[in-house]
Amino acid sequence: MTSVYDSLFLHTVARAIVPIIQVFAFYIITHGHYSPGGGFQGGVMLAASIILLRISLGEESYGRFPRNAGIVLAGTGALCFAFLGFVPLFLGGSFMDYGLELFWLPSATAHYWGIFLAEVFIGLLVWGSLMAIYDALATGGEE
Amino acid sequence: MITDFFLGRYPFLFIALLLVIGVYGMMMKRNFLKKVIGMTIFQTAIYLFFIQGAKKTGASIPVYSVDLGSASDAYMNPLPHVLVLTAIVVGVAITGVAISLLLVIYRRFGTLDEARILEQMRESA
Amino acid sequence: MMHGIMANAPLYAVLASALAAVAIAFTGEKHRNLRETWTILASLLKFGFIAAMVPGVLAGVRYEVSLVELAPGVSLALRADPTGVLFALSASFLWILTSFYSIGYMRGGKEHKQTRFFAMLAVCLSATVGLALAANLLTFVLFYEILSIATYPLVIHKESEKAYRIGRQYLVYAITAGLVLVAGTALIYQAAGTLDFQGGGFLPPEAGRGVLVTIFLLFFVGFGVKGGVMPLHSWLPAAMIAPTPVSALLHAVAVVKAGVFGFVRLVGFVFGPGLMGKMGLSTVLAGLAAITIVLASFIAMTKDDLKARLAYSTVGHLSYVVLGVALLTPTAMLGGAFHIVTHAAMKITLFFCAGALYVHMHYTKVSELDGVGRRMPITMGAFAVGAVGLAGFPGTGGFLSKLMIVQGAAEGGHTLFMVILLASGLLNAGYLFPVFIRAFFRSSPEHTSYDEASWFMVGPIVVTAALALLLGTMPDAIFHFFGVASEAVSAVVAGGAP
Amino acid sequence: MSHIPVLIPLSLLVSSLLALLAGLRSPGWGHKISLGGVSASFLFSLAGIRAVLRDGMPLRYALGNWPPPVGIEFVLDSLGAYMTGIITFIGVVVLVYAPRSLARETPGREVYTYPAMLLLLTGLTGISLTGDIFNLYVFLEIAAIAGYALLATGDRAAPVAAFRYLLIGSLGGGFYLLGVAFLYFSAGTLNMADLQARLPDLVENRAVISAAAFMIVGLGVKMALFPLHFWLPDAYTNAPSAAAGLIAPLMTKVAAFAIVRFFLDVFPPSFLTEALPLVSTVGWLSAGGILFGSVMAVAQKDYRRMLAYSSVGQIAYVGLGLGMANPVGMVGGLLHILNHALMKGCLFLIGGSIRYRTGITQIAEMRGLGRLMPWTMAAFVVAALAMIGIPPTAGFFSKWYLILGTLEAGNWWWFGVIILSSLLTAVYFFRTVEMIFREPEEGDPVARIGRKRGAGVTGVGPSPEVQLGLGGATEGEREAPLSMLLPILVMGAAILAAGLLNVAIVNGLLAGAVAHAGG
Repeated sequence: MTSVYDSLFLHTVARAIVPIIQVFAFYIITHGHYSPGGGFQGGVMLAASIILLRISLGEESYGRFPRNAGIVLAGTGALCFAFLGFVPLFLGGSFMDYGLELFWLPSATAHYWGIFLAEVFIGLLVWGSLMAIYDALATGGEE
Repeated sequence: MITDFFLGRYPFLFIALLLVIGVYGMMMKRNFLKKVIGMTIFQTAIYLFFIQGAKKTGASIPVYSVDLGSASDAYMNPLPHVLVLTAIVVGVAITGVAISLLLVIYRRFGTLDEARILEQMRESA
Repeated sequence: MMHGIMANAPLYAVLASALAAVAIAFTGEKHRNLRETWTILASLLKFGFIAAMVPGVLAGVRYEVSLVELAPGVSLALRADPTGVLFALSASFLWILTSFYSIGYMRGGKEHKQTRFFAMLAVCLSATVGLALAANLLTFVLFYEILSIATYPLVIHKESEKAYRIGRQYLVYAITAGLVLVAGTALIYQAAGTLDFQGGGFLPPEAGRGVLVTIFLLFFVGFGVKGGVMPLHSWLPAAMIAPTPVSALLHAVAVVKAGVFGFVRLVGFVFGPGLMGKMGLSTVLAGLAAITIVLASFIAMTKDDLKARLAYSTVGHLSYVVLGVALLTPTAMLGGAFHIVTHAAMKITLFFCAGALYVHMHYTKVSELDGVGRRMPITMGAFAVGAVGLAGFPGTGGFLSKLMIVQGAAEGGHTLFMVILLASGLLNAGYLFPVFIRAFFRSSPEHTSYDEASWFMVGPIVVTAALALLLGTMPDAIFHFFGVASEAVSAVVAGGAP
Repeated sequence: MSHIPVLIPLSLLVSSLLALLAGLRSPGWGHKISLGGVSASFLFSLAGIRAVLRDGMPLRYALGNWPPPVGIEFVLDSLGAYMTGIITFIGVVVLVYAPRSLARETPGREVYTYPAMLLLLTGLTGISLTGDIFNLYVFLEIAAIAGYALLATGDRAAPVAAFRYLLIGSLGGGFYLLGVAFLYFSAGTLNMADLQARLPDLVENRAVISAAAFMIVGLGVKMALFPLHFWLPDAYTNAPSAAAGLIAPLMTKVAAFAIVRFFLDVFPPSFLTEALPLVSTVGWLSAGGILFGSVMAVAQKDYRRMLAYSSVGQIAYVGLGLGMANPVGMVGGLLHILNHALMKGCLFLIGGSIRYRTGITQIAEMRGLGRLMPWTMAAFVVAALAMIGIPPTAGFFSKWYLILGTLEAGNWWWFGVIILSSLLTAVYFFRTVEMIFREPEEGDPVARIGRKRGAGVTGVGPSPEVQLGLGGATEGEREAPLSMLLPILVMGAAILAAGLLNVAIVNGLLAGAVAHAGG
């Protein structure tokens, strides 16, 4: 399944495009909370860029993004998101209430940063899980 | 009389048609992958139903913009859209699991055709 | 302190053998003597508690223990009322004898799996006493089902293919009986709102004839299966495949008597004589019981196998109790209740003799018994006493209880039932006398010298035969059996708390 | 503002993620973290039960501090506390049981099994707690997806069975989602309490009626209600024992609970009985399911398939309890959720330990197991008696309430069905009990194991287990290992305890919630 489609043309184009896709994806994630976009769409684009690398470069791509990187990414993304929810819990608010006055931040800015961090963590989560799904499929699911 | 029945509700009829196609695909098709495709059609029909429900004539997409102000009928109802977003993620997860199951089935039975798989299962049982 | 222990004596009576069962299971095969002492200790303890309650019960004291609440308004409650104590007394006293007897029988016959045998026997007894002392119908059904399940391993003790087949048949009967009882109890709870036994019955007549008849039918099937009333009796003769101590104690005293005792509770404390009479159900019950008595006696005559003959005789005699209770007149009910005790003593003697014959001489057929009286005079003598008692000869317990039932029938004006009762005396003689006549008056070459079975077995035989005689001559002497029985009947007639 | 309602599912979710990450490095840690997570959640649910009992008021918790009609609200009422208590208890027991059974049946895959189990429990506890109908869909699918993954790791045919379950399950989920859409567009809100306030004057609205129909069918599929049950036997038969031990007692029950939640807390009481006779159809389907399940179970030869068909029958008891629509019947149905969860969990775990020690799955080969594994078989007898409904065990009391319910509803057919099915259950359980306690004949698997007293049994060296002396001395390695035997014995004891304490459970948790049923 991981046969490398090794035409020179694809290598150079892929190597050139992937960073651009990722930058655009980061833009979408970071501007998600007040304009169209957000964690889901950004995460999917990031995953798409990695899958493009996997398809075009094959084995080389495992160097920077190892085989179960997807699972680890998804795991950390979900954990951070849960932790973001726990912070207000420890401070007496209800779960996921990131609009709570932190020590120095007024409620509005806390809310702003809260939703921003949420978007970033969701981006990580979606990115990791889609990459994990692709890796599972790509390895042919041998026992 | 018949026409206004269709005019007013053609999207819902279209959605009902999609639902039927999805269920048909899931139930009747022998190839497992086609069943998964049928399932996704079925799920997409449901998402369309949510979106269709949220439509207000003459309203813009539910993203706040200064010139439209904050009149509620200026925007479409945002809640179904958000629900559909979550439902799509659930749909992705289900399809992901379904396809990885198919992969294991293909590896063990060498085919995705339901009849031949059942045959092999009966032989080995 | 004395009052403290006595307050929940019924609970200790039930628990005594239940804990013994656990102890027996744990001691296991390796140190058998310790295991046997558990059984004997438990039987003595159990009997001790119940006997200690008798004077109080006679004086009107009711020892009551209520444990956990099983269902809204109904709790797992035990109450030592006269009827319960009567049955518990006879069962626990005979269990002491059966313990000694079965030790001799199991070791004599070198049976396998004795640990399971003694453990399950102990569980059966604790369920029987629990059933006897139950204060409400739900506790009664609870112990009733435990009893049916605990008897199963004893029925299949031989573990032969035939034993398993009979075990399956037994289970079908037992589980159906249990389920039907549960259904009936639910109906009663629905109709009456309570399940506590009430002297003279607590079912409201306005529950509607349809519901009451259904309740009666359900309970008839439930108790009829265990009480061996025809056509529900066929599992009883088949269950004779179990070892003889089981047949003796369970199929003559504990399990089958539970069914018949259920009828006593049903007529005396659920429906109440008045309601039963008014609805005409008692005549139906009496009729079926009479048919069972006659039919069972005829079938018994045809059986050459000794245990099968005794089994059919049990089926017949159980219906004496049912008949006595169904005649609704106080003397008949007293006769029926007392027959529980007398029949238990007499029938267990016959089964013990059959067991001794089997272990000692490996005789199972009546035709093989020619002249065995010379070789085993005590056993066959006791058999004669038992047989005579069952036939109702004056001077034995059987005569007394049968006399009262006949008097009750006369009071109630049921001449047909009187004739049947008298005729059944002859029928009993018809199938029991040939056994010991053949043993004593026929001669046979090999039985010349005196050679009895081990004292472990002959001892209990003599004691039970003596009990049968004592119950006839001085009914109230030992443990006030007669006094408790009459107290029980007066509780039913007077109404109020049982 | 106690955080208990949110901490129950959250501790499971977080520990499943931690277990996943830790598991990648070392499987041992994966199991420790997941066990820790479940135990924490179990303690939280116990605290929740105590809190609900103490002040009699449900604990309401607005997620993200958004006020209920807008935001998602967790409601820990008596029913919710009852369900989370059952779910987390079974979770703790199965997770103690799982390691050795999984090591034998699915070597090398524990890394993914523990997180999947915890995700399943998160979904189930979420369903019991949420007060928002769409949020219930999300948790329903979380539990379902985790379930598909767990079931697929079984024997050869497991992925096919899991795939069929996936198709039908997502169809059911889809129907439920359609129902949510209809309800939302006609009532305008997703919050259950808000819906309960708005629905009475929408009763004639056709959209609400079709919403109820879609939801009941959708949840009916998840609950394996009789005509929609055909995914269940294959799924449970091919699943690994530990997974089956977790899924069988819980998944269908929680779906049934969701239907009860809708009947009690969302739709107006008379709506589902008069306007749209859904409740009686569910009742009649369940009656059919009880008979079908029991009859099919009698015909089975494979132990797990017999239990699977018996599950179809037993879950129908809960449906029957709902179908009666009177408080006593409802209490019977709800109590049966607890009883059956304990009984079925115990039976599947016993099946797992038999398979672990001897590899037997066919009933015919089980001859003589009583001697080889005395303690496990003692627990089997207790569970079997409970399934039949013999009094001291829990099974009897839920049947008792159900029978009273049928009498109150005056429905003699269902009365007969309960009695007949108990008899059928007795047939197929006593057949197994008889087989287990017979002496093994030549050529039986148990006989072969008996002879190899010294050698390790089926490859496992004589592990230093406790020597359990019941009857003759039995070497340690013949009985199931302690880590598998202890959960089974705990379940057996719980069956007896639930039986004797049923009135406390009913009065405390169930009676209040069902009081206004029966329209």
